[in-house]
Amino acid sequence: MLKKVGRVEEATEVSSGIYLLRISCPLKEPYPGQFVMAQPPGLEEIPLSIAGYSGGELKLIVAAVGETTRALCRMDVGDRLWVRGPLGRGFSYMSRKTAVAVAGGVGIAPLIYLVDARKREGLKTKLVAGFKSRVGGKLIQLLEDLGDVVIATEDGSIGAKGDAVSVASSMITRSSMVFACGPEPMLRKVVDLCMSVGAAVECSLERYIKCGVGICGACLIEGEEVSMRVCADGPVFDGETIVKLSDFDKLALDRSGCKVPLHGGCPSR
Amino acid sequence: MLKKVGRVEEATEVSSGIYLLRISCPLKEPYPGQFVMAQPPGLEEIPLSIAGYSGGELKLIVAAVGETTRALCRMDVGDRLWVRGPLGRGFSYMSRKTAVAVAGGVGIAPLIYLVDARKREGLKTKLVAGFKSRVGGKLIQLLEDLGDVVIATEDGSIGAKGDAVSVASSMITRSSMVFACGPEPMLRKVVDLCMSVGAAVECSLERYIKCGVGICGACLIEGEEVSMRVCADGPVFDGETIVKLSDFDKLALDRSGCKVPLHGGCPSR
Amino acid sequence: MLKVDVAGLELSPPLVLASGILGVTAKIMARVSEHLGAITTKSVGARRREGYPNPVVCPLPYGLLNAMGLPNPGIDYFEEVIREFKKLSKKPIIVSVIGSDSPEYVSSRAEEAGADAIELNVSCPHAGGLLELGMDIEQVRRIVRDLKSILSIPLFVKLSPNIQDIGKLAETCEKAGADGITAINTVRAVKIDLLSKKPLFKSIYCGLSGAAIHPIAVRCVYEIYEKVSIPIIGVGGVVNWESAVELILAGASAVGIGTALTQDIAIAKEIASGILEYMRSEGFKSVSEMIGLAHKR
Amino acid sequence: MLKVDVAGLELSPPLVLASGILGVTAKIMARVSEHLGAITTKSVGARRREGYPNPVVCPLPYGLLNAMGLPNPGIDYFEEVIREFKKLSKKPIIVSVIGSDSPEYVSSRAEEAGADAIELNVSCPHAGGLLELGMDIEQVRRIVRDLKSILSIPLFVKLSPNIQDIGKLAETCEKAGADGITAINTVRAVKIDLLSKKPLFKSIYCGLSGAAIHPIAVRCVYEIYEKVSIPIIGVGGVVNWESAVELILAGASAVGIGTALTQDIAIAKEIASGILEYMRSEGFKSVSEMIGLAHKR
Ligand SMILES: Cc1cc2nc3c(=O)[nH]c(=O)nc-3n(C[C@H](O)[C@H](O)[C@H](O)COP(=O)(O)OP(=O)(O)OC[C@H]3O[C@@H](n4cnc5c(N)ncnc54)[C@H](O)[C@@H]3O)c2cc1C
Ligand SMILES: Cc1cc2nc3c(=O)[nH]c(=O)nc-3n(C[C@H](O)[C@H](O)[C@H](O)COP(=O)(O)OP(=O)(O)OC[C@H]3O[C@@H](n4cnc5c(N)ncnc54)[C@H](O)[C@@H]3O)c2cc1C
Ligand SMILES: Cc1cc2nc3c(=O)[nH]c(=O)nc-3n(C[C@H](O)[C@H](O)[C@H](O)COP(=O)(O)O)c2cc1C
Ligand SMILES: Cc1cc2nc3c(=O)[nH]c(=O)nc-3n(C[C@H](O)[C@H](O)[C@H](O)COP(=O)(O)O)c2cc1C
Ligand code: FES
Ligand code: FES
Repeated sequence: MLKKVGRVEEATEVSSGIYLLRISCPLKEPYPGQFVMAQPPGLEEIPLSIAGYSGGELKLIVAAVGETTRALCRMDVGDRLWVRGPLGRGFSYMSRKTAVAVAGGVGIAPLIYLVDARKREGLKTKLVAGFKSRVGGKLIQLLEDLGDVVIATEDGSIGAKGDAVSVASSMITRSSMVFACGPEPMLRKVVDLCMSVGAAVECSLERYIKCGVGICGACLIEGEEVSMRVCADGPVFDGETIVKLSDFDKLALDRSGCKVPLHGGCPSR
Repeated sequence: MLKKVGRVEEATEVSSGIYLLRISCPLKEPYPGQFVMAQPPGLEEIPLSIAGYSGGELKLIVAAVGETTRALCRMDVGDRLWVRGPLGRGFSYMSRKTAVAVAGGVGIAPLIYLVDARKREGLKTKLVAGFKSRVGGKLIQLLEDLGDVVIATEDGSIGAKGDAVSVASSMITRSSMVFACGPEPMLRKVVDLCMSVGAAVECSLERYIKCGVGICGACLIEGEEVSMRVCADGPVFDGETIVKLSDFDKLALDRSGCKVPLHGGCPSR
Repeated sequence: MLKVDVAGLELSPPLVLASGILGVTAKIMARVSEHLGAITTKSVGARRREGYPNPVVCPLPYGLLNAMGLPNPGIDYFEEVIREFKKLSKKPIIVSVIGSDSPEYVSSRAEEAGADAIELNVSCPHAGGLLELGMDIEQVRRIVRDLKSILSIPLFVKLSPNIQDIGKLAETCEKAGADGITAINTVRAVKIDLLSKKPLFKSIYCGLSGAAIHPIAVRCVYEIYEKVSIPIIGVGGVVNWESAVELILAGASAVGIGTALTQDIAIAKEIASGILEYMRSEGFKSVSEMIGLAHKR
Repeated sequence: MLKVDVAGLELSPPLVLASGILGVTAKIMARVSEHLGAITTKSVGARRREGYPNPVVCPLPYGLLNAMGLPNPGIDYFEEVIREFKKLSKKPIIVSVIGSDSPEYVSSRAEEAGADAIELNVSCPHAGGLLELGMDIEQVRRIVRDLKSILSIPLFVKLSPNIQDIGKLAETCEKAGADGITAINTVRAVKIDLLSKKPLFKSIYCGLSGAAIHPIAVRCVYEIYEKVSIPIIGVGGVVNWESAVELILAGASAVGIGTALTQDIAIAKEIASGILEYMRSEGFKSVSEMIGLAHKR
């Protein structure tokens, strides 16, 4: 996957600090769960999940958390950036007729594309999107346009009160297929619940991405007998694999290649 | 066009010093008139017209005149060689319903493929094959299998007596499309005759070929205001171009890039 | 049939994971080692390095540009990785050591931890001052001699193609006591970003690897083989069995694979079976019959 | 908008036919010159050379290997070619001169015949002893100085990437009086023939050109630009407008095209219009604004 020039068609703040970017950039048709490496000229190249793709137009949902994401979110219509992808392996999104998707925060990004791709194939997905607190109306609109959506906030400021997993739990127990993306403590709860009720589950994980093509070893996530490259074997892994990954929700490589504790939730948020 | 490994399936002497080689070697479907660069391991790489191609099998008609051609003709079934092609531009072989093809000596090679390809498209071609003297029965058989063939020998030992052009002249004057390959003095006669009767004509020419891909300039054939690369702009040229090529039947570049007189007929025979 | 002895290391197949490719944790090296004869770790120094900020790679249609910047956790951490690998896999582990960062200290720690060989990296074209070091024949000679005086495991020296006379440098290494040569590291390159109109990489310089450099790697191995009698690990643009066999005929005793792993992490399996088939069809009974055959008159 | 002044030569567009590519007869040079700013002839010596026997090229998926062996008819013959070209075309003709075969004699004859500039070839990686010559800084200095003392047309020196410090060599050329640098020639390579198990080329060594070497050419031009203030003709792997613009931003005043002509003899037309479009979209008013821009901090 070569670096290609993308052109910003829209950059809208859909909630405080969260932006929807539409970028025209012809890519090999991506699968939901795949990601791109995006680079505003002169800045860093960072991984971002594909939140939508059709007709040569790429959608990203970006949380402005640092220099590069802030620069991306500030881009004007017509500005250009480098896009490399699609990279990694996505969700096996067609495998079941009905499914539940559970998102934590900006983990919503790949699930938007998943739900949409499933809808286009006539498959139903219940989406539970959890946030810390109230989110912007544009983001809610965007999610509601997808169909069957439940919004949850930890403080109950809008939608159901509670974290995404507790709000989703009754749906999960009744479901045979669950997709999830969000902070690892949340994903752990999803995986545990799914394993206990026998539902298949796939989560999109994050680690620090450097090469994005599976050769530098920066993004490894491991267990006693497994070593997985998040960028090339993932970022989506199934429950059976995740339970073998003792690093999950615990350890990550730092930029030098030391394995260090995962601070907070997602290594990269 | 990368070098590919070909495997000799047959090498038969079809006439004294003239061999039919069948080589299995998957190529991009060639046009009649295109050529390959063939190299027996460790020897020189030389240009040879494609005398047939179908189902991954390449046919060559080779006159054993020097080290490389002799080595090729001596190859055993199962021996391997390097093949690079198809190269150059071929005949516009589909352009007319009926046509005459005039061959001098081993110039027959590309015309065999031409006649055959036209036959497969339902187009008729009268082939006049001229030789110095008697040729082998296998070669005659091979030609007669093609359909409408007239054999001519200069000494009259078999077929019509006379050179190919005089034998073909009545057919040429009645034809609207003529294809030819052979020594340049012969080709000159064909071109002159065609121009005088208004028939379209295309000839396959030869010059010393080095790169075969149009960048080294070894194979140039030129006129006052034209400079053509035999390997890339040809080897097939139409009558209008040929009459502008003052080098035709006169001059050729030697290996150093000096323009020198063409000794005898074909620069390379 | 695919077994070779390379400076005392027994490799089967004669394929080695190139340095800097996934050689970060014991487990990933164990995973990759399955289809390889040996693995080389990422280049390690005495001090921890984070490497350059992203972007660190730029894929091209015919290879890869990289400017990782030699990220590594330092030997104090990495010796545990070596120990763990030795528990997980029986394949030889070659520990790559950054030539400009206390190579003696790092190498002896690596040997203690169980390294089967050391590869001295004096050839990274964009980091650690290794380009300059690798071109300074006197310094290379000194480091090799010093390392040899303290090591009892084999020492390979990894050379750069960005040098005038790689054969001469290899000869110097042999004379200084090196047990083998690894060639080549990436070719020094620059990529200009047409949007920012500046070099794409923060380090300006980067290294070209993959198919594009294969004919250069074959040339370097060919030149080195003319000059030394110690074994050569040929690296550079090996993407299929043909490119591996070319390096062996040019003089390599074993072949390193790097960039091609972006296509398929298990590509070595395919390459090994292709080499085997070639050997059978050409009547070779052992890899060693093929090594350097292109030099025979 | 596409006009540049390169050491007094006015080039429009800033594209040059690379040496050894079709520069054999006046007529083919005139034909090719149509979409170019200037043409460079094949390298010419005092004596006639036939070059190496076939095979002389080996196409790769990402470039070309060649070992032509500097075939040329010698200057006594070639001066007529130069004169004829001057009658056929108004484009500048740069006559490439083999550095190891009486370059002074050849250059002065070429100047008399009407050459607009001389390009001193000290960089063929497989013929004429030019590889060794091009790496001998003292000899290059001497030849450049001697040539400058007899020539009144501009002198370019064509450098090889097969050298440690191309910037330093360029600096030496500048100090010795060169009016410009051409970089790069092909990268020294070897191809092993898996059927014969010998080097494919009779000369053993060959030169790699085409897309594969582009990032190396950009690096060389970048390094040279840091060291000299004379103009650079950037050559190597230019296959589209993007690769041409990269060389210009890295420091090239004009760009040479070689191997890409195998795709399309008129490829320069497309490249020129791509450059123009890039200039318009980025707001450049002249090529000179772009030259070396990647070095600005
Ligand atoms: C597979 C994958 C998909 C992602 N998808 C999205 C998405 O759709 N939307 C979104 O907003 N964010 C996504 N992220 C996270 C996003 O990459 C980071 O937020 C971004 O890199 C921060 O860059 P920065 O320069 O703005 O912040 P910085 O200040 O540089 O860093 C802020 C945080 O981001 C992390 N980070 C920085 N660079 C990287 C990197 N190269 N790889 C991984 N983490 C990094 C840091 O570790 C830190 O925790 C994804 C991450 C991964 C691995
Ligand atoms: C486009 C083209 C198509 C050809 N098709 C056929 C064909 O179908 N059948 C056939 O028998 N011959 C064909 N030839 C001629 C054939 O290439 C030569 O006969 C062959 O190269 C002789 O090689 P050698 O080593 O056997 O002989 P040598 O002793 O090397 O040379 C004998 C003659 O062949 C010429 N020759 C040698 N090498 C080359 C070369 N690289 N390019 C052109 N001429 C060369 C020499 O100039 C000399 O006149 C063709 C030539 C060209 C240019
Ligand atoms: C991403 C990447 C990182 C590399 N890191 C190192 C390194 O740390 N030490 C080293 O000696 N070589 C390193 N190399 C060079 C490779 O080991 C190898 O010599 C080079 O890539 C050529 O082989 P290839 O074409 O098979 O990739 C690295 C190469 C790549 C692509
Ligand atoms: C077939 C061929 C012949 C060449 N002959 C010469 C030559 O005679 N003199 C010279 O200075 N360079 C010669 N070169 C090198 C080119 O001028 C150019 O420097 C090199 O090919 C890189 O450019 P490219 O990638 O655009 O081909 C030759 C290259 C090729 C491919
Ligand atoms: S980021 Fe390099 S292997 Fe995943
Ligand atoms: S043989 Fe090289 S241009 Fe025709």
